[in-house]
Amino acid sequence: NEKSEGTGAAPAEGGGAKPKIVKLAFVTNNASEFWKIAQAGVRKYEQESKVQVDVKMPSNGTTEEQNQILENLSSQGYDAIAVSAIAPADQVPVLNKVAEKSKLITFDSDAPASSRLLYIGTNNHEAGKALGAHIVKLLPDGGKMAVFVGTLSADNAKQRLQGIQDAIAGKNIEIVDKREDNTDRAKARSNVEDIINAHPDLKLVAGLWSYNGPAIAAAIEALGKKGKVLAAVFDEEEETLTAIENGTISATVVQKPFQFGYLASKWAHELSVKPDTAKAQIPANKSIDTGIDVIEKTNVATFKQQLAEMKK
Amino acid sequence: MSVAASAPDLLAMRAITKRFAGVVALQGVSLSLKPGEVLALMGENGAGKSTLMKILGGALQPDGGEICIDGKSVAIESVRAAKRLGIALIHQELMLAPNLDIAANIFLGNEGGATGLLLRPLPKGDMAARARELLLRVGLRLSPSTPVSALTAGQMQMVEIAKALALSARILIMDEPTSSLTSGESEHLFGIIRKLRADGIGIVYISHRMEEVMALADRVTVLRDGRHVGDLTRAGATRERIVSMMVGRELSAHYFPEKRPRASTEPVLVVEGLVVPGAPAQISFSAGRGEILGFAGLVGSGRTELMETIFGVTPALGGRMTLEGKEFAPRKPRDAIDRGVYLAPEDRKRHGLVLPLSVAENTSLPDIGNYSRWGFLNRETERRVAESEVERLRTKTPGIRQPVVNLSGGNQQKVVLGKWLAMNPRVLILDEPTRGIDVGAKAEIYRHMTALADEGITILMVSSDMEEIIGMSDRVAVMHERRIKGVLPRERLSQERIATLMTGHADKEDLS
Amino acid sequence: MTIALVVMCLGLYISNPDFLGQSNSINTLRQISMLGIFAIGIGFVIIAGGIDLSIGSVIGLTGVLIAKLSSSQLGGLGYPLWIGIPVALGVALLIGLGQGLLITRLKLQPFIVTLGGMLFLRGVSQTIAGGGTLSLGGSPLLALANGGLLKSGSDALIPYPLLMFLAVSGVAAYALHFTVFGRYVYAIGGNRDAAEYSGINVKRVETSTYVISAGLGGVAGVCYASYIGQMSQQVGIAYEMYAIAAAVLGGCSLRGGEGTVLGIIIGSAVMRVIDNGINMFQLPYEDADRIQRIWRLDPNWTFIIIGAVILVAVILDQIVHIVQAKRRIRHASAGAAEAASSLQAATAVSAAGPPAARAPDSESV
Amino acid sequence: MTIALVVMCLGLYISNPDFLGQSNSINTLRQISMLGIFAIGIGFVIIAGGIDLSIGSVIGLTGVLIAKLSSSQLGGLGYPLWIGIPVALGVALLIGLGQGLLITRLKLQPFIVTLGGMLFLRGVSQTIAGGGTLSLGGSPLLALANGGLLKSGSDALIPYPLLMFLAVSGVAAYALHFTVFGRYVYAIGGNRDAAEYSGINVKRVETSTYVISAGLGGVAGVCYASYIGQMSQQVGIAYEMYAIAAAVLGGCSLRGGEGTVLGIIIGSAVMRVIDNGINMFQLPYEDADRIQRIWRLDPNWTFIIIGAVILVAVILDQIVHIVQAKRRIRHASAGAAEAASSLQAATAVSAAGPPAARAPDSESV
Ligand SMILES: Nc1ncnc2c1ncn2[C@@H]1O[C@H](COP(=O)(O)OP(=O)(O)OP(=O)(O)O)[C@@H](O)[C@H]1O
Ligand SMILES: Nc1ncnc2c1ncn2[C@@H]1O[C@H](COP(=O)(O)OP(=O)(O)OP(=O)(O)O)[C@@H](O)[C@H]1O
Ligand SMILES: [Mg+2]
Ligand SMILES: [Mg+2]
Repeated sequence: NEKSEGTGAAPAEGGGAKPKIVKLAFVTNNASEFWKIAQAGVRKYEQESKVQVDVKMPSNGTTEEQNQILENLSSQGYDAIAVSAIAPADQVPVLNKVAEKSKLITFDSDAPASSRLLYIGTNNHEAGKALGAHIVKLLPDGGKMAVFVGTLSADNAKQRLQGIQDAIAGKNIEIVDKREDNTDRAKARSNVEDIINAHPDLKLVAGLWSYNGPAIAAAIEALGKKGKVLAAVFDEEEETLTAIENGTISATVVQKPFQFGYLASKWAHELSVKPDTAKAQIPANKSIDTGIDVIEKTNVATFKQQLAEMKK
Repeated sequence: MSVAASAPDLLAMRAITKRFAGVVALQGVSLSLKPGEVLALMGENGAGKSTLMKILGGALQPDGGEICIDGKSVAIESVRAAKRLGIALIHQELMLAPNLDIAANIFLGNEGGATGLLLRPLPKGDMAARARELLLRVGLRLSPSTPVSALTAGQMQMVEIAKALALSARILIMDEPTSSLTSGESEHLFGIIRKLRADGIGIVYISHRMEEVMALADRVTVLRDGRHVGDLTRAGATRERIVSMMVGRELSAHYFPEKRPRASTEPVLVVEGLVVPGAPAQISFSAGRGEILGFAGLVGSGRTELMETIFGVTPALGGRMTLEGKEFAPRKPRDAIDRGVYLAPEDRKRHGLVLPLSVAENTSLPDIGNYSRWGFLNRETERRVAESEVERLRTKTPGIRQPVVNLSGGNQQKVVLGKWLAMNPRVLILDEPTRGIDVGAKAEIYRHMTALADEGITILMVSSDMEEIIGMSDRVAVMHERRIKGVLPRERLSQERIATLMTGHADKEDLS
Repeated sequence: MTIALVVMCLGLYISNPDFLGQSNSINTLRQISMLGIFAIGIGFVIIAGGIDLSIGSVIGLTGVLIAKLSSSQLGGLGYPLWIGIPVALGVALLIGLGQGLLITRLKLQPFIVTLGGMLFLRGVSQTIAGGGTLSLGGSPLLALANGGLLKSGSDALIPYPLLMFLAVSGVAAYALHFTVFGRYVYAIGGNRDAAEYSGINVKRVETSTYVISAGLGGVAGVCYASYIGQMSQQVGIAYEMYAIAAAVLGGCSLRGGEGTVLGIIIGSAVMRVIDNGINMFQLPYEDADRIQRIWRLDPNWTFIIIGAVILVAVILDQIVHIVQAKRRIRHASAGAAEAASSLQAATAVSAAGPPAARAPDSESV
Repeated sequence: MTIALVVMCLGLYISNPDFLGQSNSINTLRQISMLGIFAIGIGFVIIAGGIDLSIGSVIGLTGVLIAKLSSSQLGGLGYPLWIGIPVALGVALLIGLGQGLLITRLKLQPFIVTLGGMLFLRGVSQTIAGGGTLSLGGSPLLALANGGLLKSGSDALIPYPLLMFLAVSGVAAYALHFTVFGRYVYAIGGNRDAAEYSGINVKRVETSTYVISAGLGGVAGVCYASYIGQMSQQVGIAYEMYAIAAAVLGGCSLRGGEGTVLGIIIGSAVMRVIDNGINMFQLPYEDADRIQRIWRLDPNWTFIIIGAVILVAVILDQIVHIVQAKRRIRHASAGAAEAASSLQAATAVSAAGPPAARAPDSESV
């Protein structure tokens, strides 16, 4: 008996009970450019299927903050929640609590120990290995390299670094220094400058987090070390791609965040409105691999174009 | 409000009213001032003198009333406005920036050059030269580049005077300028005031030292409880009259208690070869049971720092003290307090009071640990103690829960005294105990001091008030340039003798 | 500030009744409790006129130590919790003592000492955690933040951190408002020199405030370790700012001498309700296609909202104060004017409440 | 602090001569310059007795605004730099003005106002950047941080930020130490009431310090935008702490009234040399297999080192001061003390205590 508002041209279901609003949420692990691409995927799905998916970004990127967001969403009765867990192993209790009330999907960073229904994303260890393999190609005679990252304690950083180390093992390549910047971008650049100055025989620098690419490119160019110190990084920041075009950076390994957004929204929606059919479609290993790409000078132009499309 | 004269008043304040939360400080107060006149503004502690003058100086806004300068009604909405009108105010409380030097403080807000433009260069050399002149004029022999934090209260007071003189105002207000000056320095100031008067400057002078008022004032305006009780001409102004108008009843103007027979000579506090940090000489003296030992000296002669060393604030670098025959070497004030040695400091705002705390909380502060059980505050005892001290010293306060920051200067001083009187002293050190205290209360305090001495308590009294030193002390130690120049026994006390010693002219006989 | 808190809560409840739902209420209370515990700690320091920037790092270090000592996971030493927790708390107390002694004995500025401490201790956490994360997975400690009394469904109605917070508040309120120690803390904050001249052992009392602050930081650290379940040097970063903000919102002045435990509790609640409110706030509407939608805050606005709410809260609070002070003066004068009809009566000054200060521009909040 | 700086530089040079190599010297000077510019800004506020926590966010916002207005990349509006930079700096000045007015007119505590401002402005940056990153790729602005005068090889021996820093230092030193304005800043920091009673327009001067701080934050923001080449709300986080630390290391007291421009410059240099030193420090050694190796700092120790160096620096500095003060007092009392010791050395009150100033416990550094 709720009145529908508006003029006489009420839709057909007017007068009856309103259709229940499906509450869907997409929770990232921080606020950054990377997630803007994923958000584009979310928005695309929203347009296609006319549902609302709330994007939540923990601004400080801490576990505590994310836990709070998750508990909040769950207490508001969200139907489905997709999350990139910051500390998967230790968020299991929270995740399981959420999974009791809502359909839970993980993306980007999995929490296999939790009772999530599905994981959508790539494997950071594999991504590291891909970059490591590229580094081996760049340094056929071996040599010294340094690694730059926001904080090494982050899971994705650990996995990417491990991947690189696995790939360069036994190839006479030595990681002589690792530097953290704690997401201070000016520090990210000055670290690279300092380390290049401190190690005159450094052959290559690798950046594990997205903004390390631009920082490395700027430092190498400012020091006039282009070609003398090579660079291999992750993610698709604009400066990184430009640096690949002009040869300062050799390669970057990218994930497919747009797919995270799109697929996670889609699965979340379907699991909410038709749980049985959707559950039947979940692959046996409960994960959907969206794959990675290695972007080099040869394919950077095409990739940039695609990216521009997505961000529109 | 008589004094009809031909010349228009330089200043007329009419029906000024000022309220604070809980207090009506001024109610319909009027006052007038002519060029070349010294008007003494009198009243008990808390009568509203400072409040009235702060209104005139632009530091407070009145709730009602009118101010006229040269017959024209003016609004003084800020200190700057007052300065523009040619009004300069020496505050009762020291108002200097301790991190700046003397010259900078003298010309603060008055640096000269193109006015209004904040980024104009500081005329440093010019200021230093003029500061030197002004210091000479007030008789302070210090370099203008001395940081104010290194000055004594008396020296700061003289800087305040120099600062007011630098303004070349038409109306000069002095709120207890001599409360920490000795008679010599005060005389010097009076010379300056007389010269200013001759130049046609109008001066409002506030003081609790009656003899100064008698010597200076052309006219007296008396306030009581925030009301104007009347004006007296020079001829009509006698001590007795002023006092009775102030307190609203007859009061003996003679307030020093009868000299009692000198108490026992049994020494209580013995100081031998004490090295006060930074001082160039050793200090030795002893004070007996029930004795009031006065300390006289010029501004900066080292009395305060000696007392602070005895109290343990700045522990001695050498020498030896005994208290009732036992070793006494305080490293901090608590050590002294535990032995019954208390100090009422000269700078009440800096060292004496926690301004945001209430009268009761300040009174109980040093002793509260002793009457609390298991650390639990005993508010009942606290209230009782505070109330009895307020009553004993006739502190004017809306209540014992009033933050002391809201009390008048003299009443704040009473709170400082009250907190030590509430405990049982063996040796009570009073540094300028009656600074800013009105005549009635002074008599009260003197009575208490005498009573304490009679009980066998030893009192060391630093004072710049010659009358007080002579009237109260059993013996007087006179200091000069941080040494004790001589100790005068009661029978040899005279203003001249003390003054000679104070200025460094030793008298063989006095070296007892 | 209480008014601001009530208005916020009401607004949020109207926008989203789930705000006062069982689950969210419990979560929010737990958040308030964990913040409140160390905000009270820092409150002691602030009231005594100091500042403690290291408390966030103490929280992190306590957790890291517990995880290192008592975790049975990789990297943990596997000692029982009754060893891990006391050792970690002991270390926290020692840190407070060390900083307090540096500040009081060497007369160093608290800001720089605790800033150095903050960085140093974060480095210690990082070194202990080997630059990574120490997991508390499976530790019984996890029950602390997640469990509680009065089970109702999957929730415990009274989470343990709330109990701890109540206990801490009670003891702190007692210590600060009813003991000699508390009086000394206020006196030192009001005028350090006068306190010294009154025979207060200023250095000892001041040092104690840093010990209390670090100790309560440690207690909060235990709660956070349990709540987060894994520790790294990242935990606790910037928490000192939340605690200081809570204390200041609750009426503490950074000049010292002002503030109450109740105020700090309210300040902590304001901080956490803002945080929670950003996630809870919603406005249902119908879009152009007549689809029922819910408008929620853009996550990019988070900081704008937090900052704006803090600013608005202090501004409103100040305006209320100014208006009240004016009214009190007018009120007092009305009473006094009556009394003044007889001169005698005027001498008995009315004993009304605390007026604005004598200084021309004393500031508050 | 100068001694500490010299010792650090010497030690680093011995450990790694590249520390004073052309490239590293230029980089370090550039880092010192960028920090120094806004540390001087915050110095004005601190000397006047206030605090400005929002300066980091102002740095970030200025950069984000420039990137938004003048970047030709995705998300940028593509206006020329001569529009972008003045608008961004204008916004910075307005922020300072707004905060200053709130603090002085409404008598709010600077800490909470600028904390609110810090959060609010970070949120504004985040909203403008859409939660992501704005690239300055290809902008001529990039030449600012990277270019300079006197080219030598690929380096400019005098980077532009250094020139800007020198200019800012010169003007600031003039304003603070040689003008009426500077005198007022010190007076307000030393005794606000006295300044007010001297007829100084305290509110105006105080407000100006916040405008200066935010303005220099804006100038630093331009440099950082150029240095980093891309902006997000992350830029500038915690920079206020570095600036405050630099000012305090350089002799500013957070109680106000103390500090010099030269001191702040030295403090900034200390902060940046620590940072740089952590990356440059090395110890060559021979391992068990007689292989020549170089030992470097574990990145996990970074914070330990920064914290420890800050603490050690202030402690040493203070000890030097205390010893000097003691010697001065001893010297003054020399005659008296000697006579005393010969008089009765046995019972003499021990002459240990450091009675630095008149107040029993004035603090410094
Ligand atoms: N800011 C304030 N708030 C509340 N009460 C105040 C304030 N300033 C002054 N008072 C009260 O106003 C009254 C007058 O104070 P005022 O300072 O003018 O006295 P006074 O005549 O100068 O006394 P004294 O001789 O002790 O200096 C006192 O009762 C005092 O407590
Ligand atoms: N902290 C300090 N630094 C430098 N000089 C000081 C310091 N404290 C005191 N003095 C000097 O010590 C001398 C003695 O000062 P003290 O306060 O003891 O004198 P006083 O006789 O009490 O004078 P007053 O009547 O002005 O209070 C003065 O010359 C003063 O300049
Ligand atoms: Mg007065
Ligand atoms: Mg003295």
